[in-house]
Amino acid sequence: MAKNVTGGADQSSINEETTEPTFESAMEKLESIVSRLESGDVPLETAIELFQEGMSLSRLCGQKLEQVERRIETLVEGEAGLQRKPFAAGKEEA
Amino acid sequence: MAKNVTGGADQSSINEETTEPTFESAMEKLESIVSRLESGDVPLETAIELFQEGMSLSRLCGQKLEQVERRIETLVEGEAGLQRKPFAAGKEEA
Amino acid sequence: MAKNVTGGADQSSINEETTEPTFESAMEKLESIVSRLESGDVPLETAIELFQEGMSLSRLCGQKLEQVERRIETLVEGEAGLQRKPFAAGKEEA
Amino acid sequence: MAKNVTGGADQSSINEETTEPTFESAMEKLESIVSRLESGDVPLETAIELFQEGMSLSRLCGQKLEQVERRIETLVEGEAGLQRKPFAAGKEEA
Amino acid sequence: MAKNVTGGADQSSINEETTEPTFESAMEKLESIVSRLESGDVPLETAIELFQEGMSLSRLCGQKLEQVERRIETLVEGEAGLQRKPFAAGKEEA
Amino acid sequence: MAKNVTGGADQSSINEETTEPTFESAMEKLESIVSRLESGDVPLETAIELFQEGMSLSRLCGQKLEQVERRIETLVEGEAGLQRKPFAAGKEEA
Amino acid sequence: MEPARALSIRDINRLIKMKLEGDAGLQNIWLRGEISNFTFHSSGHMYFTLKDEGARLKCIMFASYNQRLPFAPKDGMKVLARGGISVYERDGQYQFYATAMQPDGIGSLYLAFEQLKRKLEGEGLFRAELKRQIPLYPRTVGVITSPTGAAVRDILITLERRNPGVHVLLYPVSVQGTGAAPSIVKAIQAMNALGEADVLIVGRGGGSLEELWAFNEEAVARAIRASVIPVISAVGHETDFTIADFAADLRAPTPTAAAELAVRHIGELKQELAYLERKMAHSLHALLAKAKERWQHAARSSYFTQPRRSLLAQAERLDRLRETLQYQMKGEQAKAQERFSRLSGRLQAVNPKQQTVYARKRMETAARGLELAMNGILRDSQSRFSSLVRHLDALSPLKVMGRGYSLAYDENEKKLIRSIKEVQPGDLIHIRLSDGKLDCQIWGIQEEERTNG
Repeated sequence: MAKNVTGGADQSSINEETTEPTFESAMEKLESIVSRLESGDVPLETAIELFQEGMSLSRLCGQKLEQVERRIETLVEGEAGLQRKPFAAGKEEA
Repeated sequence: MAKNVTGGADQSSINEETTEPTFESAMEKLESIVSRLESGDVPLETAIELFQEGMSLSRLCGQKLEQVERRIETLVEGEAGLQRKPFAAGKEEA
Repeated sequence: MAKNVTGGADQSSINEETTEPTFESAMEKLESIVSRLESGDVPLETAIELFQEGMSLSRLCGQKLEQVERRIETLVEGEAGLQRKPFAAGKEEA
Repeated sequence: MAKNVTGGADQSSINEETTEPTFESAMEKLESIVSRLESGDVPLETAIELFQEGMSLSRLCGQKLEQVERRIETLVEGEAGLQRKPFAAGKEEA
Repeated sequence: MAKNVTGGADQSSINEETTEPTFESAMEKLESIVSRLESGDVPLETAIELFQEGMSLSRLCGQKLEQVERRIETLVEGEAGLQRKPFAAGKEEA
Repeated sequence: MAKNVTGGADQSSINEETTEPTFESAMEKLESIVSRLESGDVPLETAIELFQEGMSLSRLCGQKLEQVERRIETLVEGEAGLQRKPFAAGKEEA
Repeated sequence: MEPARALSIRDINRLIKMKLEGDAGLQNIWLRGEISNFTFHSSGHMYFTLKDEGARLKCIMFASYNQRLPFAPKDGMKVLARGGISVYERDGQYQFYATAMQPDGIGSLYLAFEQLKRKLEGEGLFRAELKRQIPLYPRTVGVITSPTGAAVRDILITLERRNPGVHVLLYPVSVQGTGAAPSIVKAIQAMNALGEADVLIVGRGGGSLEELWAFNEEAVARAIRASVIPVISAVGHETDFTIADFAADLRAPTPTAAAELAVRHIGELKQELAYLERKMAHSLHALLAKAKERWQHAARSSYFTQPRRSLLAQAERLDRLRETLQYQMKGEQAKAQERFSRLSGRLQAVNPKQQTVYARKRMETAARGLELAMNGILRDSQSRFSSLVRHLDALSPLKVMGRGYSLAYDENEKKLIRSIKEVQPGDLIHIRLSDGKLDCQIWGIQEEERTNG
């Protein structure tokens, strides 16, 4: 993907340099790209690059949203520390 | 193309010296040529040089615009198609 | 042709001393000749010399104008040829 | 062509002392002769000498005028011939 | 042609003292003789001498006049002849 | 021709003392004789002498007059003759 | 004691009032007692008596204070009242002026709550800038609550509804009773140690103040604040605030609301993405259109569309110059021609021929004068001469003697003898005749009578 076109959000810089950005930072980048594009102050070539990057980011976010893999676990304090158990829904008492 | 008739836009000086100018710097040159021509203070010989350079810049800008237009089309269309697929297409053009 | 009839326009002095004067400096010379003749203080023999030089400058300027015109034609035709191929739309609108 | 035509009034004095007088100086001489003759104070022999010189000056001036006229004609006609050929096309369109 | 015809009135005095008197001075002498004779105070012998001188002056003046007249005729006729021809002739004489 | 004819009245005195008296002085003498004779105071004898002298003076004067007359005629006729002839003849006499 | 120094009742009552109000021990105090004789006057003020075993005190709570009471006082109710002692001057009766009141029993909890809240607030634990950002899209939500309550169910259902892809880590805790607070603290710490959850929901369903009490414990508040993972508190119902609510990064009024706040609806996110994409495409097209327009504007410049037009001005300028040049030259020439014509006319006018005519006349006049004068002189001389000759002739003495006259001179021939008296007889005389002379001597003298003169 592009280098650092947005120049913007500093907080996501760590994620960016490693592997995949989080949904969070991708959204931030995407939003900053959108506002740069909306400002109208972008040279045409840069704009197309931004657009391309923005689309990639949007796609990435979309993919993240699509990853449906629901898990509900209960943490139980045992002797060996914290343990996970699947949530037993049946216990509804209260 | 001509040397540096316009004398104008400094910011595009780096692009100018290497290969092809960006749409932005080409447009700036073109615009500065137009305003010089319109000022009316240009000697005939210089005017024809400016005219020639202007024509060629105008052609260049037109081509660039078209390229960009096609690329946008490709991107937007591709995006529509790609929405379903994982994202790899962006890499090819960038 | 004559060396320095007008004695006038300093700005064109460099061109003047080398080979052929520019259209501008030739026109300026011509103008200064015309104004000398208009002043009415010129002896007949001087007047006819001035006239001869003026006519010769006038011819030179005419030729230069024509050269420029031909060059423009060539450029425009060349441009028109180029326009048809890749990016015809832009020109028609402009 | 002429050396320094613009030198103006000073130059006629040089010609006068050498070969043929200029139209201007010939006219001046002629005028002074005519005025002397018109004053009526001139003895007969002087008058006839003055008259003879006047006639000869008058002839000289007439010739010079005719030369000038022909030169103007030649130059103007030459110019007119040149005008028609090359630059006519441009005019029609412009 | 004459040397310095315009020199004017002074020149006749020089002629007088050398060879032949001018028409003017001859006429003046003649007229003074006539007035002396008319005054009546002149002795006969003196009168006849004056008369003889007067006759001789009269002849001289007559001759001079005739010369002048013929010269004028020649000049005017020559001029008239020249006027008719194209002015190429002028070159030959000048 | 005459030396200094205009010198006038003074010259007759010189002639008188030398050879022949002038017409004038002869006439004066004659007049004084007549006056003396008229006065009547002259003895006859003197009168006779005076008369005789008068006669002789009278003869002299008559001759002089005749001479003058002839000279005038000659001069006038000569002039008239010259008038008719072309003026080359004038040169011979002068 | 002088009666003049006696105080009026009013004065003494006022004095007592001032004394009582000036005593700090009687002001801003809490009293505990049971309400009796409660009257809610139409003016809004409350009048009642507080009593305990063996003592009672008249109380009044003005409308301005009782409006914010969280409960409705009634006879027999045990309350904690706050206020100060003062005097009702007219009756000379002291009474308690209540400014705040709460039911006794839980009343002490209120006090503790207030005190803790003030303390933690003073420490800055609730400051806005300490609040952590709730992640926009948490992958895992940690839930700390009772595993059996309605709260956990509400949370799970809501999370599933909004985003089925979200993981839930449930840390079951007891939410009321003495062990509740430590268990909650432990759960928060465990969640942080595990580091899986992106956000924590800590809470329980609504209940009484006592039931909610664990969430007002200082330890819980501090644990919430110390958590690295952002915490959403979800305790009780809308109106109940706990210390945990103040300490949490976000307060939800109910567990359901907490789940909604923790996880944005997936559809909404998708919509937003689509919206951003549309915006991008729109902006890009706008930029392209702008660039195109800019290009067309430049390309449409008359210098490119009609390049020859720019030459026209120069060509015109040249034509004008050329015309002026020729016009001026012809003008110069015409001027010279005219000047020359005038001058040569003047020259012809002063042709000396005329002068010769005058000269000839003058000469002829002089010649004529010469001849006339000479002839005149000649004629004058002739006439003078002939006149003289005539005179001379007339006076000729020879004519007289020719008629026979003679002249007698004296002896010396010097003197003419005119009278007889001039001579003597004997004298010698000379006689002159017309043709010679005679020498004679006088012989006699005879005098004669004169007849005529």
